[in-house]
Amino acid sequence: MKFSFTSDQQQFAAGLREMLEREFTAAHLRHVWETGAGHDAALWSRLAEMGVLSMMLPEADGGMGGSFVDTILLIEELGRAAVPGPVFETMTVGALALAGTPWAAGVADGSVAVTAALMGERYVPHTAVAGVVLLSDHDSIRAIETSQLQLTEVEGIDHGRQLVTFAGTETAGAFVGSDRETATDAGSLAAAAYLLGLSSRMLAIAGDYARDRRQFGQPIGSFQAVKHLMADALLKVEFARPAVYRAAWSHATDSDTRARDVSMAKSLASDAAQKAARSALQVHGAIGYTWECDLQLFMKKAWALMPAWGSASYHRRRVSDAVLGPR
Amino acid sequence: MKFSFTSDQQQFAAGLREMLEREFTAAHLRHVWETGAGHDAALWSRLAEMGVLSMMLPEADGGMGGSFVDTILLIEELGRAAVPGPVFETMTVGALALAGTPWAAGVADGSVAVTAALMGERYVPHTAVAGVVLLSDHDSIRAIETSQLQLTEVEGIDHGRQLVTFAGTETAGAFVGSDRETATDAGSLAAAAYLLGLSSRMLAIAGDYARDRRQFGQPIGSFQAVKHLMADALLKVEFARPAVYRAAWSHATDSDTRARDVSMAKSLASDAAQKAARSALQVHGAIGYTWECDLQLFMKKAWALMPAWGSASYHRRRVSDAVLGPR
Amino acid sequence: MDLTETADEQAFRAEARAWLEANVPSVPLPSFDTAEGFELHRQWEAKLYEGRWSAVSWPVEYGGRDADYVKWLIFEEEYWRSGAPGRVSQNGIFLLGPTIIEVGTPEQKARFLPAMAKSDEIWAQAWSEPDAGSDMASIRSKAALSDDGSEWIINGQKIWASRAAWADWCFGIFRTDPESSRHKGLTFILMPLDTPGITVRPIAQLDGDTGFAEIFFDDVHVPIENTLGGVGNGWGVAMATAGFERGVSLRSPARFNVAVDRLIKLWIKIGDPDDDTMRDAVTDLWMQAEGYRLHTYMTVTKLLEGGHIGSESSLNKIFWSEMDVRAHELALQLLGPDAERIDGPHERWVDGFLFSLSGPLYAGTNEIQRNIIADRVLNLPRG
Amino acid sequence: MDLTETADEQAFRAEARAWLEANVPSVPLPSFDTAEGFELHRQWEAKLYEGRWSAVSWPVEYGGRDADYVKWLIFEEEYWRSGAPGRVSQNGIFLLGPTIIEVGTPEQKARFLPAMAKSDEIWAQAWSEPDAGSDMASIRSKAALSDDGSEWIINGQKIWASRAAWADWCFGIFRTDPESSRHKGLTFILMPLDTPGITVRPIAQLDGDTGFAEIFFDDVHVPIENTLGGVGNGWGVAMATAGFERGVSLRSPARFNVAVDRLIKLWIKIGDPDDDTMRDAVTDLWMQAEGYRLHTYMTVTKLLEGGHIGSESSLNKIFWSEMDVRAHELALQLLGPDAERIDGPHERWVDGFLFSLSGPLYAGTNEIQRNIIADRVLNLPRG
Repeated sequence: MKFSFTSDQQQFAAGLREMLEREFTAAHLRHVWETGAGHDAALWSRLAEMGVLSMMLPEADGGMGGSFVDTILLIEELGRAAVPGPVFETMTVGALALAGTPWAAGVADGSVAVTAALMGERYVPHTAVAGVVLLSDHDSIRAIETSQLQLTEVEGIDHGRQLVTFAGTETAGAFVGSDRETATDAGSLAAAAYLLGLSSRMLAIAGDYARDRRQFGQPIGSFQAVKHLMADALLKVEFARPAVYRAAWSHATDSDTRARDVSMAKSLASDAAQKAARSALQVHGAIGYTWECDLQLFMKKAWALMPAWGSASYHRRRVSDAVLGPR
Repeated sequence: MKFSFTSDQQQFAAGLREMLEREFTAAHLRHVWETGAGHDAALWSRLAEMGVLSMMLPEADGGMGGSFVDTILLIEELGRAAVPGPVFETMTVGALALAGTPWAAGVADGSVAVTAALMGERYVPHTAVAGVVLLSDHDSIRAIETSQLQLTEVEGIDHGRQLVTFAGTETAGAFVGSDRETATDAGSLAAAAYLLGLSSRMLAIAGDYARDRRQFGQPIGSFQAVKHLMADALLKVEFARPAVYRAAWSHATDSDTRARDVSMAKSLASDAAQKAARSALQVHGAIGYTWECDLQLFMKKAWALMPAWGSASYHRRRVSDAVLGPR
Repeated sequence: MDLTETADEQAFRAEARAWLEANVPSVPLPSFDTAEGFELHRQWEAKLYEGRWSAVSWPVEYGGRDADYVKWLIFEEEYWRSGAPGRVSQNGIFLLGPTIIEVGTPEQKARFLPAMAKSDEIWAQAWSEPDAGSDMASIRSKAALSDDGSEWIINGQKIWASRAAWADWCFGIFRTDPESSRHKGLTFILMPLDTPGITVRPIAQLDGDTGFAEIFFDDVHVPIENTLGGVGNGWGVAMATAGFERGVSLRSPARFNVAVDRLIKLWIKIGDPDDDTMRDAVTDLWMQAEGYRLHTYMTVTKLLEGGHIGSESSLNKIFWSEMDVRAHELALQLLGPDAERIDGPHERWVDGFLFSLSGPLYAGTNEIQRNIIADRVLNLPRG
Repeated sequence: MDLTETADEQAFRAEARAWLEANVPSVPLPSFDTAEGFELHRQWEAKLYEGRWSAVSWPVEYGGRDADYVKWLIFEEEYWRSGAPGRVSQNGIFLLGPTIIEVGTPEQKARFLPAMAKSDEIWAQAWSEPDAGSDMASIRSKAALSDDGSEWIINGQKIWASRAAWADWCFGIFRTDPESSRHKGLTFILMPLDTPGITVRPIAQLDGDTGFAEIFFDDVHVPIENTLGGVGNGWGVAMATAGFERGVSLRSPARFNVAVDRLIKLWIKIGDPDDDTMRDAVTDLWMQAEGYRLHTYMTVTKLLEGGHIGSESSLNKIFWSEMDVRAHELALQLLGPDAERIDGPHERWVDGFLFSLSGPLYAGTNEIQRNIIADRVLNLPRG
């Protein structure tokens, strides 16, 4: 029994974090929002180059052949930076579904980004940059080139996750590897890890503000109300963390408890993100309510990902079924 | 539209409060606990004398002929003092059910105390001092002399509300006035008003302690954490208050929304009492966890009355049925 | 206690309902925090004024109906139930207007109230400053008397001035005694936003609209007649306004009753009827909105009987703002992935969610309100 | 990462389970906070010691099994799952013992550890003082050196000393430098509770049992050899103990996993299976207990790999104490009016509820823990 990451795993994540802190600041994220680009192409290439995008892709496909345990900390770091575009989708669902297909090489070299709508969603995000859309067909998955679909843009709350409605899916595309449940579990877990990173970042932004901003002659972080608000949010985040890491193990080992563990992770991570967003906003006061404040970029991503890949209550029910028996 | 009490109603309540502050302190309450007396006989007579016990009893029965609106503030004051024994039961359910019966005169002069178990409870409280027990029989109520029942003492958490299990109810007693639903609504509402007073008292006790007790060189009430804990509890209490008063109006006028309004009152008052008890205890720290601290006398009464006469969730469901339609 | 309406109250309600049914626009107006929406809302306010419904609680002579608080609540119930537009005139009619009626000179009443009632002049508030957010007493914007004593010369900066992007006038408090600090030496001053030396910089809020602005004052000359409530009394005048804001007028209960009714309809339409968790949560919200309504009726009865609103008004502010966030969170939860879309059929819920988040932040953060409750209602020692 | 148990760990678990199945009393013992229950629990501890299960994480030479943290957690899981009695030896074996092993002299180890492992000597803790509740550094009880330097002479008062009503020894920190203040000049001292000059006044807690006591010291002579960790180092020694208390040993996850399993059984037995609100609430509790278990395994892995527990341990303290209250509140909610009875078939839930309420209060109130998290984990400025 050993519940920790290897030093290789930790160092890779630390390296990614340093790179993102240097090369993908909130200003870069805001630029993606303002240009409507959907993602940052240079960053995408950099992530491909580092092997981040292909971490879970088999070596035979030009990937790194890593497990979900090798990948989970990387997704968390991508969430901390709120990297836009279908990044965790490509890394997890994309790698699982497209392994062994002609698209796999593109995932490895960064030329194919992958998005998905596997849970009956009316919208699919990221089609502006993703070349392949994964859709469910009963218990299987079909991969469809984005260009084959009729897409209609709609406006989403997170400009790093542009939405479209879609049509023309009836027969297009090819059946690919991975079953629907394994893939949705992968996507849900990846979203949970991303939310974890996002939550930490929101608390870090709030912490910086609380140290800096003065009211009544003191930094506001010295007030107990602010301290306790942030401590309670941290509590939620830090107790979601082991659940997310354990679910990575369960997914990697195809454990009997995979469904339960993934759902526990997504449920706790969504709730933690909600709490972190509310608390960070409250610490900021009116400034946090403005378009100019960077906090909004992270909050909106959190609000988009909380319901995506199954809401906290959807996943809690799935845990219920496993723990208490079906309703 | 006028949502206030008359000056007569307010003055009667204020007079009762003054009397209780003078003549029924926490030390008196502790004495009732320690002697196992179940109530304070002298106080009971005093309440009868003042017309408190017979406020809702018709004048023809020697009562004051008041309405539930005339009575609600009095029950709140009795709760503030945590007066032991079947006081609100006698005043409301007792007066409604026994009006016009031979027992009515006893209610008016204080010689008959009344207790009840109308909701299928396994236990009935207060039989040590109540001469009459009201039990439900389908939609009706039967009044049984306590001496006719076989009672077995069990230990309850509140020594001001001693419990027994009972048997021998099959045929005993006489059918009396008031239907079961009117009577349970009366009991539920009275419990809500009593809990409201109890909650205010717990916050007052916590406030006194917070002004007095010093830690880190300051009174603990000057810490934001303590301030906000108590402010949040007060919020719950103050927003339960109008619901309780409105339900008194609905009961007094036999309004179509009586069931909904009474249930809203009991649900909010139970939740407020739970919050007030938790907050008051937390403000006290370890001292609040002792038998010697008076706070426990009030907390335990609150914990006993929260589930009594229908829990917060029972009553919330009843509100649901009225507002959203039956499940 | 009498919780039934008098014949007079019933008649008032019926009259309001009939007028609103006949006049409320059938299509929702665009947000008044956009240029186009602002002017459309101004036109709606003019129509309200025509029907003498723009300021029902004001005296008849200024365009009101002398409605007492109960009637005001009845009007608000009918207004929000009818689906009528938001009130772009809020700052003027509900905050500044009552203050002018109470402390204004006869000239000020004649000059400002009718134009305000008609929305010929729409008002922005200018309370906060960049370094005085929740700490409103630490105001630094200065107003100095001109040499001949006829004008204030104002310098400084305000922020979070709601409606300032398109409003005509603004009101705020300024430090008129440079030697003073905190609550002393402040004066309440009114001025047109097109006065030379004023620059308005709109601030985009979470949803991208510009509901508030920064206002920069650079040697702005304002006639001394525009002083409200006397030189040096600014704090007291502002507090009277803010107390009323928190206590009653800022969020009349009807808005929440209507929002919760919409939530119930949404739940009936798309919710799982067997899901008790959501059913219980919706019921809780109904009880909160109903509790807030009852609480408000208790408060206004107290006022009508000669009582005062004290610091208890801070309880209201916390209550409605948390309830509003919760109601919108629940709606988004019901909507699931559809909640991510901001331009679709459920736009109003997503917009409403973003707007609800401002509630716990503005008009004094809820943290400040909890301090006020602890200090002044619970009498705990100051920190 | 490897979340499966090694063969060695599995064998250890099997051995513990077999022993416990054979030895755990079939009838629950009375509370160890009663005179009778205390002695019965002491006998149970002696039996545990016979099986070498009383202090599994201690070195073999002192009666332990040198179990690492993972094995300790495994033992705790088996222990609580078996329905075995609460640990009256908690203060000694889990708090003081590890501290003596770390900083004690060879003589102290030989003198105290074996008797502690056997529960021949049961320990009370004596941290708090009447005027130093959550503010532990403001300790005023004094220990002065005798003229010949061979003894401490102790005067003062301690409070909330758990187990003190019937324990044999106590440990605590005392001010040995009268000129010092706050964290300096304190010394950690051990002494028998029957030393002349010591008076123990038991304090009845919420349920009427006497789980803690006041201890009065009136010229109490204690040999200088009973100093633990050096004169003047009391704060550091106490903090090491308290950090371990909050971080790991005070509430091992297994207790909560077992409590939640009982809650689930109760729900299955008397709950409404169609009531999603209760179903969701029970599921939340299950996730909390499971999350706490996982968090603890992460923490102990970190310790095994040479890491340290820092102020993050305050997160644990808040988490388990709030979870414990919530679990019992839910159980009482399920029980309805039956929850009012304290002597019936559900006695354990009502008792457990009262006990759970002490969690957020003791070992540093949760308010203090939140301050610690904010200051030391989130690096917010000190207040």
